[in-house]
Amino acid sequence: MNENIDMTVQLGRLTLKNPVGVASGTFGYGEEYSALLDVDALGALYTKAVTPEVRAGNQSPRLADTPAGMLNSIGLANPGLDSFIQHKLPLLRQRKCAVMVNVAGCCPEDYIAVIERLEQEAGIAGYEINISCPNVKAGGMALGTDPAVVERLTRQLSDRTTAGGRPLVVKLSPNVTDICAIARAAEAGGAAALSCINTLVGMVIDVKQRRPVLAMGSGGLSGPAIRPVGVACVYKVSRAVSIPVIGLGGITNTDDALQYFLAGAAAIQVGTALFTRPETPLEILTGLRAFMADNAIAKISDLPGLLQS
Amino acid sequence: MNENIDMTVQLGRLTLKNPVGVASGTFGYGEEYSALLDVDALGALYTKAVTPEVRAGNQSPRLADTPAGMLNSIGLANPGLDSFIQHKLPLLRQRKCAVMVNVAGCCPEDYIAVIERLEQEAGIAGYEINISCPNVKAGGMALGTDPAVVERLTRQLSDRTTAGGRPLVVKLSPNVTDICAIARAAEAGGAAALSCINTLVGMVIDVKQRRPVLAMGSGGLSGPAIRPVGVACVYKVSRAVSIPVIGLGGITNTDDALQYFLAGAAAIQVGTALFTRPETPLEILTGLRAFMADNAIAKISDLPGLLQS
Amino acid sequence: MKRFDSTIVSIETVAADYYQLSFHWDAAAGQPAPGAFLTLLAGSGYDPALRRPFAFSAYDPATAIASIIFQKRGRGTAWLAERRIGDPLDVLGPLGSGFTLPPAGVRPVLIAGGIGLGPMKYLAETLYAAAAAGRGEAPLLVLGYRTAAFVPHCSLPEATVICTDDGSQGFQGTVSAYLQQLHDPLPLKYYACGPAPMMRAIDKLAALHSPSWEAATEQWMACGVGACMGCVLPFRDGSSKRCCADGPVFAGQLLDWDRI
Amino acid sequence: MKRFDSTIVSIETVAADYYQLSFHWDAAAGQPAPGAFLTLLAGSGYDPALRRPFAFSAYDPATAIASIIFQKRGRGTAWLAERRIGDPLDVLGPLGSGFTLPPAGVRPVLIAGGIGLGPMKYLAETLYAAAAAGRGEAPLLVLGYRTAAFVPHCSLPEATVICTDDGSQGFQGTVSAYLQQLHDPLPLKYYACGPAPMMRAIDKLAALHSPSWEAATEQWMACGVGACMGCVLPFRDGSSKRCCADGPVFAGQLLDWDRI
Ligand SMILES: Cc1cc2nc3c(=O)[nH]c(=O)nc-3n(C[C@H](O)[C@H](O)[C@H](O)COP(=O)(O)OP(=O)(O)OC[C@H]3O[C@@H](n4cnc5c(N)ncnc54)[C@H](O)[C@@H]3O)c2cc1C
Ligand SMILES: Cc1cc2nc3c(=O)[nH]c(=O)nc-3n(C[C@H](O)[C@H](O)[C@H](O)COP(=O)(O)OP(=O)(O)OC[C@H]3O[C@@H](n4cnc5c(N)ncnc54)[C@H](O)[C@@H]3O)c2cc1C
Ligand SMILES: Cc1cc2nc3c(=O)[nH]c(=O)nc-3n(C[C@H](O)[C@H](O)[C@H](O)COP(=O)(O)O)c2cc1C
Ligand SMILES: Cc1cc2nc3c(=O)[nH]c(=O)nc-3n(C[C@H](O)[C@H](O)[C@H](O)COP(=O)(O)O)c2cc1C
Ligand code: FES
Ligand code: FES
Repeated sequence: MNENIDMTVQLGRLTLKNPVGVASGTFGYGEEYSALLDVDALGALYTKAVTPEVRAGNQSPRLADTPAGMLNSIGLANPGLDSFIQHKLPLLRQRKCAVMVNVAGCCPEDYIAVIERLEQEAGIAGYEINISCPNVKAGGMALGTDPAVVERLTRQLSDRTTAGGRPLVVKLSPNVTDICAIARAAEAGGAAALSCINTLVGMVIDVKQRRPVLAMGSGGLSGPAIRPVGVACVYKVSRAVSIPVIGLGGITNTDDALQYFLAGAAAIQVGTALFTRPETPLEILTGLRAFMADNAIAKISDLPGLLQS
Repeated sequence: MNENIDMTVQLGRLTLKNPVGVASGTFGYGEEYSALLDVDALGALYTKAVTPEVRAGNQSPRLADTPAGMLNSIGLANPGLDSFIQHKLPLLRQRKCAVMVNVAGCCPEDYIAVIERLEQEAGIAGYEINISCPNVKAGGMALGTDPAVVERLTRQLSDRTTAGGRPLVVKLSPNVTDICAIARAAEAGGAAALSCINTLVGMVIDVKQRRPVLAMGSGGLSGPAIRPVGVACVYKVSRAVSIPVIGLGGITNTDDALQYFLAGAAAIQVGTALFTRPETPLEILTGLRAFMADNAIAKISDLPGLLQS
Repeated sequence: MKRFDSTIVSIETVAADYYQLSFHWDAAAGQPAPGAFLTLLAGSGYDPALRRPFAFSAYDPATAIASIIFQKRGRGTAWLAERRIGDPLDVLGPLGSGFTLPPAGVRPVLIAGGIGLGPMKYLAETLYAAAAAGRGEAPLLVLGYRTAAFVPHCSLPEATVICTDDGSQGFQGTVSAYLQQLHDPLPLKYYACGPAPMMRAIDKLAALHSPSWEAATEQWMACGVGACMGCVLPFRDGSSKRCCADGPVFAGQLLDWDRI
Repeated sequence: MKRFDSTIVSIETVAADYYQLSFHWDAAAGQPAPGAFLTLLAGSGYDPALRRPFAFSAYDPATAIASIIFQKRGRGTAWLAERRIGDPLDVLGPLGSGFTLPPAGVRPVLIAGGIGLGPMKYLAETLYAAAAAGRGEAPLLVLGYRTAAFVPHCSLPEATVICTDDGSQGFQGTVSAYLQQLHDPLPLKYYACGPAPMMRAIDKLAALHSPSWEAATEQWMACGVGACMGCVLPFRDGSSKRCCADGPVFAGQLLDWDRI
């Protein structure tokens, strides 16, 4: 493998050692998958959402199978801020990959509470702000769809993180009329990067039982089915802002990842594909290196410039 | 087959003999598929879009394969209003299924021109207003995303169709923050029904050639991949309005169709699945009758009420 | 626990829509215990994207061949049912916790309905072997079916009781009816796996005959390893636990069967 | 034209990544002409959702067996390459217009590169049979490959010229180079099918040697029957036509090869 290939990614003041991360909600807090892949080899680990209070999440069933994808309505099931710090962070700190804490809540105060507290803890590389979770009525959806609200929230949070140097990554929802307006609002509010995309709203009905498969009714659609939507969003958003865009949605292999890089992504995340083949992120990392070596591409950050139009 | 089963659907003053239609853009003007299925047996045939002027559509390639779906960027390729009336309508008039003309344009005047002219022609059952085509920059997308614009356009058109009794069906795009707001606006403007959903915006990049597969860059995502999005939209929209909702998006078989009916649809359309198996709509019609007979359901309009929650 | 590419050794029909599938096990993955499960890719691409979970119905350490018994229900199991000997199989396991063996002097009563057969067959054979070696009591395996036509024709322990609703084979009535009239000099411990209505009935009976019992549960899964929080089950104390990583075997009396 | 469920009669490799696939044809669908095509479902569910188009490489009315020659390129053809004798095949066809036969006294020169082989082989065999029956001139089939290793080992007409870029078999050079030095007492009519660069070269040569020629074209397709307007090709007069229903065989000199 060519050692001169530069795989590093810059998110604000943070340097990721490589561009391949695992998506929030699909990798827990990094413990469960450690028997199946080398977590330390990842560029970044995005945790399951952390909220101020413990949350049980939604009723079961919380999962449904869909054509080339899945629905989830986990909700923001998580042990809460205190328990996260006490039980999850110690192990996360030992990881050699960047730990990005996904932060969620019902109102700006929730996000502020989590960030202010975590700013006092070592071992966190940055934050991913989930303003786009379609599952919690009071929270995510409403916050993430109005540019003014997004800009204000991002500013409130970036005011509290800039000094510490941890980048604030705002995660965008595709369930909006104009994703670029939200992207620009987050940039204006001081986001260091954007991640793009969260799940689409979807529903599956069990025809025999005559009711939605998910206890909640609807949930978030992810997996290969949504990849074209994610690539289109990254293409648009990366042209609307000048901060880095982290691409995700349906990435299953090196070619899928390359689609995102060519569309304009600076880094990527693998979510649902972990469920199908847990080794996917590291196979992609190897595949990207091979592609770059074969095509004499020196830096991963050169990829977006290679798209012909 | 139980002859007492009532398969009729009421759209304003129009009665469809059964609830299964073929989606606009996937069935041309009804000629091409006639060797492969009995067009007269369909409940409704939604034509390819008709615009005032002839349109060549976008550059090729206009199609791309995606996981459990496809992208198209046909654009509004059509022979134009005059040629439609001269060359397509005579054959359409002979069909024993309801002919719903899909109307598109760049501005309200385009829609008005098409409707005013077609109101003078016999053999048309109703209109489907494509305010949601994501492919033509100047037209569809902009018109279909603002409730006030949708209400005004719908009123302008319903003013011109109400006397004739042909229902105006407004076709909704899923690429909006709040599809229910658009649905209510169309209802307020006098729409007799809504169809739901048009395609999602998507992009596929050819990694070897380093450029989007579609010459246009992005296109509309359809097929099984988007079915959960369509079902969720129909569920929400049918609860937001009191006019009938026609469900579509990824329907491939009777169970898929039943998902839409249980979600709240009064009728359905089959699009992309025609490309995979042309006989799909009629297989669904047979399947629906069998399901209703087996479950002693007397009227197709009873189905939405059967959803447990 | 490991994901590996295996090869199918045998696949055969054991009853209408029921199949027994055997394949090479990768010893490096660790030995599967009765009650543990694995997940299989049930298609050739990413449709379906979600792996399908199945309980082990047998594992032979000598040959390193593992087996499952599965029912054809939807698209994933339909795909599996079409596999042939020599075909590749994408396997991830072993996953989840297994059953705990009963204390000495307690009779293990193993109850299975439908697809619950696999894990109970494996547990029964393990308990027989243990009893033969002087560790613990011989188990009693009680299987319930609607009618004789559905009774699987795979090898079953000798002391197996077949219950059929219509009496066309074995005991006439449900497994619960059989258990109600069962007399055993020893105290009993129930182990059960089957459809929710059966489990609810067992739970009621267990309150009388087996205050502590073990249930092999099911829930839709995505990761299968505890990471996604997708597969939680409700407990009587209001808490919830992950079927895949905290189970799939739980103390039956703790689960909130009315909400499952 | 019909969609029907067929069965595979044979499938064999004819060169690296090239396969010849034969299957039962439903006579009720009508007889396929050289240049016409069919579409196949290239997966077991709806992934891929789009059928894959292939030209007929042979059709035997006596046995009602049709054939295609295909190259493994992506996921659909990879799935096809794994089929075995006796497997089901979902077929839709025949679709599109075929070649028109040359007038008497004109030599048909059939030029193929890559996956263009199939339709040209079928056309060559048809023209040979016609010539043998006293209708028209015997064709000349010219095939281009990079090197001998890629030359397919399927039955080919006797008068076939193989061109290899490296001269490892037959004529050394491209098909265009061969055509440039070709001398024939008769006026020529080109028929060509192959990758875009080859077609552009043929178009230039045709202006000199075959003012009217026929091109079997390709374009991504959805419906294959002319309904979706997805497969249009650009023409020199600024118009566009559907590859599937107006073609796939067009008068080569009318197409705008610079935009294909
Ligand atoms: C821990 C565990 C062990 C299992 N052991 C076995 C076994 O030994 N033998 C066996 O035949 N089956 C077993 N199952 C159930 C098996 O996983 C499902 O039948 C299978 O996934 C269905 O896949 P499908 O694609 O054929 O069906 P789908 O089309 O996906 O669904 C068909 C039906 O199966 C139900 N279903 C699907 N997946 C699950 C699931 N994970 N849990 C519960 N219901 C489901 C759906 O609600 C639906 O009604 C087990 C499930 C779990 C969670
Ligand atoms: C009228 C017609 C006749 C054809 N005849 C033959 C034939 O006889 N033998 C043969 O091997 N192939 C033929 N093709 C091409 C064949 O359809 C494609 O190679 C096949 O669809 C690829 O499918 P896939 O899933 O393997 O590849 P994908 O993964 O879908 O794509 C792999 C590559 O193939 C290209 N491709 C895919 N579909 C088409 C298409 N419809 N037209 C052009 N390029 C495409 C894509 O751009 C991509 O680079 C024909 C195409 C047409 C339109
Ligand atoms: C089971 C599951 C749980 C998720 N939980 C979260 C979450 O807590 N926070 C968040 O920002 N995104 C969450 N997501 C969204 C993913 O991080 C990702 O944006 C989405 O799944 C698209 O990527 P994919 O197609 O690769 O999975 C979740 C997704 C899944 C499938
Ligand atoms: C090739 C193609 C062309 C289409 N053209 C139109 C159109 O002209 N007008 C319109 O309203 N919708 C058009 N659509 C959208 C479909 O009518 C339908 O809303 C969408 O494809 C979702 O349904 P499906 O998944 O069943 O295809 C087109 C779709 C396809 C695939
Ligand atoms: S399936 Fe993911 S936690 Fe159990
Ligand atoms: S593929 Fe639909 S018109 Fe040609």
